Amino acid sequence: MTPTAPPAARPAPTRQDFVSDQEVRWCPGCGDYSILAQMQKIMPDLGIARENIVFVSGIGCSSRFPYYMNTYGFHTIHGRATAIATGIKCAHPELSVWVMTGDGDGLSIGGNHMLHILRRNVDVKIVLFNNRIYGLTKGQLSPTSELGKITKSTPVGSIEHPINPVSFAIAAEATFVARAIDSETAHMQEVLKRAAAHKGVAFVEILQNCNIFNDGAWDSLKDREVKSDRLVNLQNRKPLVFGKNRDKGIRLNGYKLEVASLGAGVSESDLLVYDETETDSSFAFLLSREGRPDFPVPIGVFRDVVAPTYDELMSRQIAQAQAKKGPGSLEDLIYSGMRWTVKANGTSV
Amino acid sequence: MTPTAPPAARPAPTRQDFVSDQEVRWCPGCGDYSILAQMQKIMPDLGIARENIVFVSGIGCSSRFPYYMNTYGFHTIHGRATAIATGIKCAHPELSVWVMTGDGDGLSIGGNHMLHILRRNVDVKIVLFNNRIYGLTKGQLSPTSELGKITKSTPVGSIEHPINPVSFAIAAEATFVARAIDSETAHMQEVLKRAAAHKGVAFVEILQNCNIFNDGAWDSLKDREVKSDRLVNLQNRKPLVFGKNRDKGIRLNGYKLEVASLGAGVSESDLLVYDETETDSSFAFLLSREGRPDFPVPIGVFRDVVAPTYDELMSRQIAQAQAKKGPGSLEDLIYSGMRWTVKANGTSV
Amino acid sequence: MATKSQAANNNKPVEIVDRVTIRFAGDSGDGIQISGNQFTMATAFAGNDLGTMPDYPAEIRAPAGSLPGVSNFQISFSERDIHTPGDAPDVLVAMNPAALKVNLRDLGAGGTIIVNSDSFATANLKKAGYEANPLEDGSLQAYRLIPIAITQLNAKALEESPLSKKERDRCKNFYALGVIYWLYDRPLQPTLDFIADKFAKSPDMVAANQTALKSGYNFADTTEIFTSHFRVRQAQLPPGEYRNITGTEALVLGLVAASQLAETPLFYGSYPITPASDMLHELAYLKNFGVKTFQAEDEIAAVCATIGASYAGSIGVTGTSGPGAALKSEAVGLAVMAELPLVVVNVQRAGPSTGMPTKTEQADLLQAAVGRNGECPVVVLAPATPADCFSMAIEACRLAVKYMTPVYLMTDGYLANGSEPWRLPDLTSLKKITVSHEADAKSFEPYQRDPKTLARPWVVPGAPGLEYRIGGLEKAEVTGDVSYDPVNHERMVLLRAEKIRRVAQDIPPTEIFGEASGQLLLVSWGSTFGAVHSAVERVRANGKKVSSVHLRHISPFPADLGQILKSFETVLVPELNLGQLRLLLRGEYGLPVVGLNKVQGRPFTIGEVQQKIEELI
Amino acid sequence: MATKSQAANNNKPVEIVDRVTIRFAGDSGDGIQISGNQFTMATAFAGNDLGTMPDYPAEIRAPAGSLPGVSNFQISFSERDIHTPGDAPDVLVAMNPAALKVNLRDLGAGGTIIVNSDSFATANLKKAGYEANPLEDGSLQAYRLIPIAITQLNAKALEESPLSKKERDRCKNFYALGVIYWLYDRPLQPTLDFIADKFAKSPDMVAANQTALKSGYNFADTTEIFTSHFRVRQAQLPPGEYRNITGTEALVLGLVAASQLAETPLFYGSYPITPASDMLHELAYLKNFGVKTFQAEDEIAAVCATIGASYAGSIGVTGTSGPGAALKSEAVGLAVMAELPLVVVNVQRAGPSTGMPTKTEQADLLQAAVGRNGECPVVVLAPATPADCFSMAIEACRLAVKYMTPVYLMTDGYLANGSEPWRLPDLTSLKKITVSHEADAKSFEPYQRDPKTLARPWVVPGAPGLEYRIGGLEKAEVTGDVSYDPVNHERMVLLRAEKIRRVAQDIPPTEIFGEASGQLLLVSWGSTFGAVHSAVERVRANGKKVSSVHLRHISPFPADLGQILKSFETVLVPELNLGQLRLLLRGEYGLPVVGLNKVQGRPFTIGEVQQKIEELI
Ligand SMILES: Cc1ncc(C[n+]2csc(CCOP(=O)(O)OP(=O)(O)O)c2C)c(N)n1
Ligand SMILES: Cc1ncc(C[n+]2csc(CCOP(=O)(O)OP(=O)(O)O)c2C)c(N)n1
Ligand code: SF4
Ligand code: SF4
Ligand SMILES: [Mg+2]
Ligand SMILES: [Mg+2]
Repeated sequence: MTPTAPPAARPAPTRQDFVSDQEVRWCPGCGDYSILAQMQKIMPDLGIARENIVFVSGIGCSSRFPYYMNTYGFHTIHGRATAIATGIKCAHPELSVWVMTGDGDGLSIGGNHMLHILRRNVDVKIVLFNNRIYGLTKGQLSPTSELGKITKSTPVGSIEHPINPVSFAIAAEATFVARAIDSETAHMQEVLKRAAAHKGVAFVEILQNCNIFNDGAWDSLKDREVKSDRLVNLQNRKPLVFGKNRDKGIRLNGYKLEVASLGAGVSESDLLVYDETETDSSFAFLLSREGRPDFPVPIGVFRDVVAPTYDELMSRQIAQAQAKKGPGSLEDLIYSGMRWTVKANGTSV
Repeated sequence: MTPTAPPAARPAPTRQDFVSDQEVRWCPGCGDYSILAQMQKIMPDLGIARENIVFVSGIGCSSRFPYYMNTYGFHTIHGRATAIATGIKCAHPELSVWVMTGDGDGLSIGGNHMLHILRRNVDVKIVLFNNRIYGLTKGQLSPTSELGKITKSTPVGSIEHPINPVSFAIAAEATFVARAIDSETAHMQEVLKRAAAHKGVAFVEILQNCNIFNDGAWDSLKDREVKSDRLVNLQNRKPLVFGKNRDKGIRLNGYKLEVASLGAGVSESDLLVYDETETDSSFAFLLSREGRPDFPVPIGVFRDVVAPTYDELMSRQIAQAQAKKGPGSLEDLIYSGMRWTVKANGTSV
Repeated sequence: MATKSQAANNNKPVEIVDRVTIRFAGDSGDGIQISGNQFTMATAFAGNDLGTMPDYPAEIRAPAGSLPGVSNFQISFSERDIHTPGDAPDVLVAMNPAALKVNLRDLGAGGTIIVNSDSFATANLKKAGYEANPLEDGSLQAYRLIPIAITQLNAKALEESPLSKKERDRCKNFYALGVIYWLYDRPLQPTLDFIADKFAKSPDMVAANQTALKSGYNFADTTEIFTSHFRVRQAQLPPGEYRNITGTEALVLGLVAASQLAETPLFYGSYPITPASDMLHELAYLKNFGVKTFQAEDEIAAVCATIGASYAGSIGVTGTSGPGAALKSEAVGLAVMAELPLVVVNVQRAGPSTGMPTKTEQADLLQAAVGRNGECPVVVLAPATPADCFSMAIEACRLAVKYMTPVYLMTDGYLANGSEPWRLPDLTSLKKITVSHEADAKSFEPYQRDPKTLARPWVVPGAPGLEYRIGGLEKAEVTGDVSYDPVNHERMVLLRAEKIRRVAQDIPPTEIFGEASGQLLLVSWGSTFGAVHSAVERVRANGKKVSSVHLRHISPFPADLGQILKSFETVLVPELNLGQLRLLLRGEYGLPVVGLNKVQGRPFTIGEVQQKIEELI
Repeated sequence: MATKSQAANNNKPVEIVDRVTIRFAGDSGDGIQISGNQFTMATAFAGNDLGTMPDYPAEIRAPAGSLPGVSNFQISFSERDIHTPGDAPDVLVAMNPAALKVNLRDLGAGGTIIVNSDSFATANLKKAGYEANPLEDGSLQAYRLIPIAITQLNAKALEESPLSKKERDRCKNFYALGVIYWLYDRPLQPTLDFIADKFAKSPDMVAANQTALKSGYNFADTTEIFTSHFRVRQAQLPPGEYRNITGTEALVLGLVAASQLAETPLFYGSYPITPASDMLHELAYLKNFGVKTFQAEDEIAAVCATIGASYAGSIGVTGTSGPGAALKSEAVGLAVMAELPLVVVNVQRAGPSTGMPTKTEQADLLQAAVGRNGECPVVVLAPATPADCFSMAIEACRLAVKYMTPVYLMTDGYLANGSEPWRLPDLTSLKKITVSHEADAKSFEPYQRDPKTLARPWVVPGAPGLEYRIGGLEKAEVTGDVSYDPVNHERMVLLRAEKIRRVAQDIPPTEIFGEASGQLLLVSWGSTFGAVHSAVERVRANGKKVSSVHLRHISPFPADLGQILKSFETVLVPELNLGQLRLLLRGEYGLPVVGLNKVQGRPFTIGEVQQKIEELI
């Protein structure tokens, strides 16, 4: 049952080794294809034997993901993948456990389990496909849909303020938080690899297009012409520079952020230097709020800090108890407390 | 059914009018008594007729609250008071709806409904009694219990990172967020009145002592000697000053907060001026993280911003639809679409 | 039973038949549901009685041409009063090989297959898992195969259209529809109107689609493919104004009607789930009726917000399907304890767990009747047909309010999506629902009961002088204060049970179809009504004495039911589960009821029920 | 039935009695539970058979002296084999007026009341709602009233103690206990040892509490209050080593034993809820047994994490009570579909909704048996007595693993908190639980079933070459791929049902107490065993031919049960609900079973069952 290390002779796995025999059933053009492709691409590089990888999901288009990965997979019930993954990881800490979820699955019905897996820092990698809509049930409001959004369930427009998944994850004390976009494939691979490398819970929001029920939700960030002005790629310990010609940057003014044009007296050294390892999560939070029309949306890693994981602490407490008391003896446990003996003659002592 | 305005002749209500006939059943010495007392005290000042006030709660010691208020009250099920309150407020927007909840009720089993009522900005006042323990079930870990905490369910210490309720509420897009302490009665009254005055969702964390299962959880903030060094009272548009002799303050250094001693070249004008109405919630978040040993814990109002409420938008959409289409006619609705008539002779047209 | 005659303005003879069942099948992208709905409309206009049943593909859009991507629509129409969308189709219209493959096994021997032969190319055959082309390998010789090159013919008909090739191609479902219209002598006008309306923004689209429809019609009329066509005479429906209606539409109208009859606003709290989501979508449009819809974060929040709305004086309704209903069960217990009106609609689908979300089943009955913690009695109702959802929605609201109790309304995927002609009710004939939030402040007690119904008063926040506190803990009789008194607890448990039993006062006498006693009685509930009633009709037509009753009320049972059951030697309960109503009947009456059970995600056919009856007599 | 004799080292004559029932009652703060437990220990050491039942006050600490603040502990002990904590107590020890008021109605006529007369002051009387002092107004003249000024006497005895007045005062429960020890001739030593151990850190506390105990004993021995005292002879228990054990303790030991017998780690996921929380507390201490406990954010997360752990190869157990069990039902459906082992312990409490959390009931049976969406069969077991929780916990794990299925283990508040002597098992006699995660990579199919049990293989992530995907959608037979095929669905529904039915292979033949056929058979389940068995014993002792069977397996029923039921004219099912097992039995066997139902948050008394039997024969 304990996973055995791949025998030395086993050939190095390839992308194809991670492709299952199931026909992929997303709509043609769906952003999910790209996420699947990037995941299959990075898997061989992780150095984890395929049998030690488990993909867990809830319900939603995105949650079909495990069927397509030739690893262990568990397509569970709506909103509960994070809770199930917690049990898997705690019971079997050697496994690499991934949760694939949607904005509805992970933040609507599953919002509470998401909050708690994040704060507990269970060593599970969570990828949230944010298409700002319910795909599988054919187009209702999701918690990330924008105010005023017209959907099947809000025919005259949504009246609810959306959640910002990255802000939420940061406030939930997640130790790794990142964002990627379905169309930025190389960047997504980088982010997924970073998530895999992080020891502890990793939360990755992927901006994903649902071309059937919410087509173009992220188009403003994808347009080839303007995307370098609309995105800023967070890079650890580097100043926040963006723009087609890398001619713009972000700097602090009081406790607010502002865009500055480089040159004309402004140099990179005036810009904010981003530090994803900062223990205080406030700055990551500040950045996560961005997306004003005149401001770029940050992508990449917002936060990557070291903290003991829940599963590790759980195992450690057990190891410590065993070191102290020895492995439990059932006999001692049962034959403990106040006891008495009834003799064959019926007298008791 | 529409609540009638109190007849002009009705005498002004007093504190006593809000005391129900039920014997209060908290343990002697419990911090809940103070919260009850302050609530009963401020009620007459709100100018809301008693019959238009509803207290809703989940399950927990704190959730017994509604029985003691001589208003309408609904002691519901564990974790769901926020969801039930949402229904009450949406169905009957004239009511003043209060949710009384605990750290377990509101942030463990009820965490998801909390998240969603906050982001929706339903005009409900939420008071979360944070005693960092499960009182009613006799002493298990709560989501606000500290790492390493020994409780009935964690005999060798908690292995989970706690939630910061204020940070969580801010990330959940709450429009009003505040913190008070059971022992600071005048301050608590102020905060509760502010919450009542806010149009929109209000989240108030009250640091509460459970003298049976977690006695002294907040003692470090209560000690008469040091409390003025351990607390900073947020005041809108005022610099952040604290200390027994109001001789210390908080200022910004880059994006971090630091404590500065006033005098010796540092004056109030060097300190941070707090603005609770700032739409960007980042700064409120930054403050919510505080509580380092050498740093004061902020109490008071972190955030108070104006935004349309969910219940109001819901009513508005209905009013608009009625203005546009007239009040719905069942007849027209039923007799719509493609119809045909079968004549008495059986022919259809 | 066909008689030949000559149609006035057609070129070929017309055969008169009394009932026809057609199934349209194709890719989800082929517009099958539109074709089905148009044919239904045309049929309604032609004055037949009818029943329809759409059958959607599994939740995710499967790849074009694949087996899981097949979408079906079946319609049965007749000159007689019919109750089902038919058993085996007489005609299968298959737009591609996958559609043929999936549906062939349901086709009656000798049935007609109309295929778009253009789609039987290698790639599509492979996707459908055919080794050889079934149109050519003789495997279909038991059927009457009519291959038509619909894609090519349609393309030809639209040569002149300025639309793109892709757009023109999409008109082919109307071309196919035109063929079928001719074959069954349906009027074109309703569909021509529909096209004009739907594509109003693009005259080219209107022209192309109308042309496709007419071309298909003319093709069938002109060519040698069919030698005759069929007509189904007008049915002898009761006079009145009609529309065709699905269960979902009827249910929504019923809820709105209840709200108006009670002069009390409707609050609908729900979390999307197939096949219940459409109720939310439709109610969300009815804001001018004062309907408040709340899409909650999950089913628990949905039912809880709804309970809150009920507490605050609205008619609270929450709709869902199986897994969502499971999640609501704790909160329904609260409504039982707090004695608040609440309607829980469960549009049942095939389980357990996620199961087969788009398929129908009746396996959540026990969950509704007894699936909560503690002794937690509720009312359980079930509509019989799509149109019956209207009356039963009103009935659910009426009982919830009158008895201050949760009411489960059990429909299913088949009822929700199936349709039938609905004779529009005379609104003045609908009974008002009495609602009172009044109480005398001097004597008011939150748990003082109405002596007849045992309902407690529905006092709503906002009423001065009546402030009271309730909750989920056991409460003292009359005062509603928290009580742990053992004897009080037992009294309250029995009172809550008795209150639900008293709902039987409100149930009309059970109608027996057939003799009031005898050898065999069938008991149906919910959507099996159609198949069971028709089967009994058939065997009775053959002179056999078999009776049936249909239950719309399952908790409590009608007061006269025990007596009726005892009057028959054998009681047979056909259900789309493993015997849930049977368990309840045996439990209640201690009688050896037998079952006919089917759990395939689809309704009974009349034939299946008939066969079982014939085994038993 | 008392015989007088002379005790060796005591001053007064001893009467021999065969069974005594005592109830200790006082404020939650009075240390009543400690007194009860100490008395129990002493009684166990005295060699009697015994049964205990604590009765906690409602959830919140009520104000001192108030009615809701009363805490009780009842013990019955005997020289015979007994099965209940007794019906009406012979002696009520009431530490204050509220304790008297709450308990008086349960006392048998002529019963003895020992009160702390010091506590009957005006303030306390008022809190308990007494207008006049019942010790003085003659209202207790039907009883044998023994007022003792315990507070004062205790204060006097501890005059010398350096403790504070408040601390000394707290010793009074031991003073009272000393009185009772003398009265029933119990050994002091175990309690003196307990005190020494408990207060080891404070010699003054040890001295004071021990002095209080001895002073009470001596007071009773010396003064004229009692003229004689009582002795209950040693019971003829089977030889062996014994300890007294509550249901919770036994259940926890059983789970750990199962884990060791299966050589598979135990994972316990739970969310605190009365009266199930203690399982979590106790298991959390057993880390050196490799037990992993997870306090989840709610019951849904608890069951889901547990399912995850099972999927990953642990024995997954989740414990809760009614409302929590309601929340778990959707996820249990997933475990049914995924066919994973899972044990759900439901420590039932009085419902519906929040109900009366600290009181016992059996009203969650139907929720467990049939309360899920879809056809969703599971195994349902119930232990009969506190000690039986040990074996049934092992049985639950064994069946879960063997049949790859969820198993509900239905205990209740009474079983969990009640206690009885437990003869410690010979560990070598416990059967190993076979677990295999192996499969042949070449032929492995996730839903290939064992031909005998129909279980699928428990392959766990980490095994190379066996990677597979499962989920909650309906799956194809053998391969486990997603399938919407109608016929496959029906086959899978029937297979899952059949798998549970096959568990009957594992159920030993039903033991009939009494004749194998006759006029009346009682069928009990769960915690009603004691009262039902004792009642049958009594009427049989009176020469009546009445039989009984006790069910530990409720789903499926034992294979021989139908035959047994049919062999009796009348079948009576006593239950702490409105007839849930009765419904299942009638449903399964179509027989007119009758019920004896009590829903008062407390167990049956033997007398209640006996009376019903006598009515029926
Ligand atoms: C308990 C339960 N409630 C509701 C559903 C219906 N449901 C399935 S997926 C889904 C939402 C999917 O949205 P999202 O998570 O955003 O995934 P997407 O399809 O957009 O990838 C819903 C409401 C369900 N399967 N189970
Ligand atoms: C569904 C459900 N699960 C669990 C419980 C048990 N329970 C009642 S209150 C509570 C936690 C109380 O903690 P908190 O909310 O912090 O309130 P406090 O008692 O500390 O004021 C729990 C676990 C319940 N009543 N219902
Ligand atoms: S519905 Fe949207 S999210 Fe789902 S598969 Fe299709 S495009 Fe993708
Ligand atoms: S247990 Fe704690 S929180 Fe509950 S009433 Fe007692 S002191 Fe207060
Ligand atoms: Mg989505
Ligand atoms: Mg708490």
